[in-house]
Amino acid sequence: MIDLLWLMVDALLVTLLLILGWITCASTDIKRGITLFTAFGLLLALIWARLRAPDLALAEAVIGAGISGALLLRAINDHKPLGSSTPQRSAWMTWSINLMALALFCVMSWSMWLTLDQVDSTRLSQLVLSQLDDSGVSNPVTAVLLNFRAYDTLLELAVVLTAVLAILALSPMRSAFQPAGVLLTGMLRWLVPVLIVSAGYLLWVGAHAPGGAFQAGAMLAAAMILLHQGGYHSGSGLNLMLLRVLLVIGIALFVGIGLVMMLLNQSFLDYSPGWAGLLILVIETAATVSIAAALTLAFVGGRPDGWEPVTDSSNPSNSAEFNS
Amino acid sequence: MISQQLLYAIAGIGLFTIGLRATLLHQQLLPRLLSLNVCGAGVFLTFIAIAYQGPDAVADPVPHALVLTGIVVAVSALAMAVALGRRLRMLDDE
Amino acid sequence: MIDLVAILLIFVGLFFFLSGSIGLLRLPDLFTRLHALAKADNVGLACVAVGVVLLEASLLASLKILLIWLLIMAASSVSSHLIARDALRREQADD
Amino acid sequence: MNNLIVWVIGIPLLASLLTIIWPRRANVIALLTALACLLASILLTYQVHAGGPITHALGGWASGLGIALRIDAFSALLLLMAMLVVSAASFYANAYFADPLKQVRFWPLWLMLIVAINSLLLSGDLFNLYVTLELLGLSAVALTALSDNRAALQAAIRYLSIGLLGSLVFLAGVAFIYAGYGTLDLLQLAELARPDALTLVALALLSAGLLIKAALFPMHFWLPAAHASAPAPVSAALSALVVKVSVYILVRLWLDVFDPALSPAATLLLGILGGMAVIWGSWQALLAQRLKLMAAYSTVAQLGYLFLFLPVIVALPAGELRDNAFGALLLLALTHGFAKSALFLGAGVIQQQAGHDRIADLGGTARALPLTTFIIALAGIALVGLPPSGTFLAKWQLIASSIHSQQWWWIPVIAAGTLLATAYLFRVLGHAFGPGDSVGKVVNWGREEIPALTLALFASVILGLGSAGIWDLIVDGRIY
Repeated sequence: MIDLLWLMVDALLVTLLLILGWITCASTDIKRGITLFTAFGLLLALIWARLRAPDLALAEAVIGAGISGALLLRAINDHKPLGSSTPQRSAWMTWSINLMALALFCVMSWSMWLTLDQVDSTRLSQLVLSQLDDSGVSNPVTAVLLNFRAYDTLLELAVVLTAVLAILALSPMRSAFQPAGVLLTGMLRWLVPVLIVSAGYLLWVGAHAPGGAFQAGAMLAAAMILLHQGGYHSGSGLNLMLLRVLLVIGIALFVGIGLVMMLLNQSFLDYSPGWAGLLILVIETAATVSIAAALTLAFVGGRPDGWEPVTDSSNPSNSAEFNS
Repeated sequence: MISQQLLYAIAGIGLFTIGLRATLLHQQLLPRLLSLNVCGAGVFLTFIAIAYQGPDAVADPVPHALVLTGIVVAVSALAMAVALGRRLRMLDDE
Repeated sequence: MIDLVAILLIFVGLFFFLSGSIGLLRLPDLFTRLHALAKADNVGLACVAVGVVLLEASLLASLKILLIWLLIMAASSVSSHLIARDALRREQADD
Repeated sequence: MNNLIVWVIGIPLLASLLTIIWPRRANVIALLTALACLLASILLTYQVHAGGPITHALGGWASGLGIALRIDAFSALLLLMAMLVVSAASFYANAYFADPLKQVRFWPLWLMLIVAINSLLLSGDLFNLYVTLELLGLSAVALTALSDNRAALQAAIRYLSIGLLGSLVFLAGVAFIYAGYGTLDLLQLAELARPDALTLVALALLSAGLLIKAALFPMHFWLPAAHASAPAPVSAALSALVVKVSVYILVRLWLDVFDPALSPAATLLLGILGGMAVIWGSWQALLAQRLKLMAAYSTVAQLGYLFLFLPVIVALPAGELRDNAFGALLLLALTHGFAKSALFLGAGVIQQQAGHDRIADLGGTARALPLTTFIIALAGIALVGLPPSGTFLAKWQLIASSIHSQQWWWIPVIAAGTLLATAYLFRVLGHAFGPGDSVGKVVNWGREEIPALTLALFASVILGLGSAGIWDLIVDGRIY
């Protein structure tokens, strides 16, 4: 009875998700599309929670729905004139794409259906849980992210940094918003500290419960983005050298500790069991800071004034770029 | 448990193909980005459905970690795409 | 007995959410829609939160739920305010 | 030092961070890094030659739970080629970007590209390959956008969205593999691989994602614009390395990992697409009005040759015949890497000196830029496949292998592609040696030409003469 009830709930969630996904993709009005996309992200977070993936639910709510939505909303104005003038695909093309998608869906679903009940469904989880004691943390997802598959996470931080380097290279930052009304600034005055404390909590608790560097970093970035939205100008007073250090410290400590461990223990990123917990916390803290800096810069959309070293005035076209 | 796994896995495949189709159909940047993200969400859902071990068992943490990596990679790519679009618009305005 | 009350409260909360959603879809203009949404958010969420607190014995968890309720109240009231102010400005600009 | 395999990834990553902190000295840091990576890759190739494939279990965890870095002859030689190209292109770039702001933007991203290429070639884990593909894609797109004009940005946006789509399709394949096998380690998968429906679907998804990134006909449409509009050193790396490492993963998956699950019909399909790429790409190169666009279309054609090898290799019995064909595939990939990067670097010099790269207006180039013209001619020799070059040997071996595997129908494709390549090469040289004064400068022996010349010599002479060493290495330690 209870099983059947849950199955109905699952069916409802899945149907909603597919409908939302479809109309998000199909919406011609981009504002509507972005709003629907945010709702889609929140529904997805609910489904992650339902599928016993609370770490993902947190990440999806903050990153998938929150930061992505903010990034896209901020981008609407950049793309306004690209409106409805671009040509649509020909009818023949549309139909062949539809047909291909349908065929792909059928083949993929069929092979998944054939497989799921034939394969040992525990896969790697037994191995992870049996080695969990040596990983230094008790949250298995954090153990995989920061110890067993730490190398993936290192390269992932490099991906984030690469995206930010591209954003910094492309254009100067957006001008900040006008100072907002009393109500918003008043709320920010106490909401931002709460967000920072929550980020610290998420970081700390990640060792044994859902949470971790990515969720915490994204929440910290959300606090910074809110400040930016509220009209707090941070561009001028910012120490750029500090910003550079914040941006790279996550990877620097990660690689640095990994290399030291390699010289001590023979293999890269090999933490001795006694030290693993502490080292993971240090790396995660640095990563949180770097992720927050990166996501904030991504939202601000470009380099702050004076980011690139000012050279002699031999090239007026580029120095003019700073001011435009 | 298998039925739930299968339901969500097939929903993931469905989202993947919905997003794939829309990505190929859209010609403009922002709708294409939305579709790509829906497409990615489909892949992530497939991963997490595979990891699900029933209401009382601990789910397989490896796909969870992989998807977390995927989410962060996706938001980085999104931010970069938005910045490219902004720069193109700036050059158009000049 | 307490469980029964809790479940009842959660269903009452859900009813408010449902009516708020219907209002969002059916009401004629932005301000009435905001009104419907605010009612659903505040009362509906309060009922669900109290229901969940009754089900969940732990004090720490109850405090966290209280904090979530406060945060959502603040966020929803401020964002409703901002949306309404923006809409008013636009109307004045149109005149 | 058995940790070299980590250092070739760690050094450029740390150097990239250093260039962010200390942008004023970025070029010195980057040049030293490129040389260090080159040295490390030479040592690694030597180690593989002496002791066979090397595995490094990251974090000390058993593979399956953790991620392993692996290197064998196949990846070692590609790594060595990549680091030679990257070093030459770095020295070239140091002279190419006159504007210091451009340099500040270029170096950290360039070093990230090196990290991506190296980590991809050394990765032994399917999901890790996805992450490295994303790192590669994002850094390549960012470097393309550095040209900062409309054409480059439009190309970069298209490149990014196509690349993301490719990665997502690849990732869907990874999900299916994990569902069926419960592991992501390539070596374990090679032992477990079985020809069932799930494996075929997963392999199709993985391959489709990689084919988009490798720009195999008809998924090549994004490539010419991106490769032609990027700054010259970036174009060189894109054409010589970035598309090729996707082919590397594909070959690795098809020939090493999922060989038992594979049907010959699928490889035949890839071969047919490769043949069409050879003809179509060469034809478009012949029609191209600009030198860099011609080079980009030539890449589409040359990648096609690599796919011609797949049906041939699969049809051959394991042993000497197969090893020979595989060596030829590798030789062709290496030669094309050197030749195409030299061609792009040469085209970059012409573009800077003449202010354009329109083929019809190249008259007088041979007189004003003799060395550059020589470089382009040398690179062209390697692209066409004239005798001392590696391409000549590789094509010869491909024809011999096609006859051995009774797939004679590839021979006319190879002949037609070679003829077309000769035609587009001589079209350029004809204009360059013709009369005119499009390049007004005097004879130029710049810092930019020496790196390009080195690459061109590798392509046209050194690889061809030293190719016996490649076969030695392959017999010693191809499969890890």
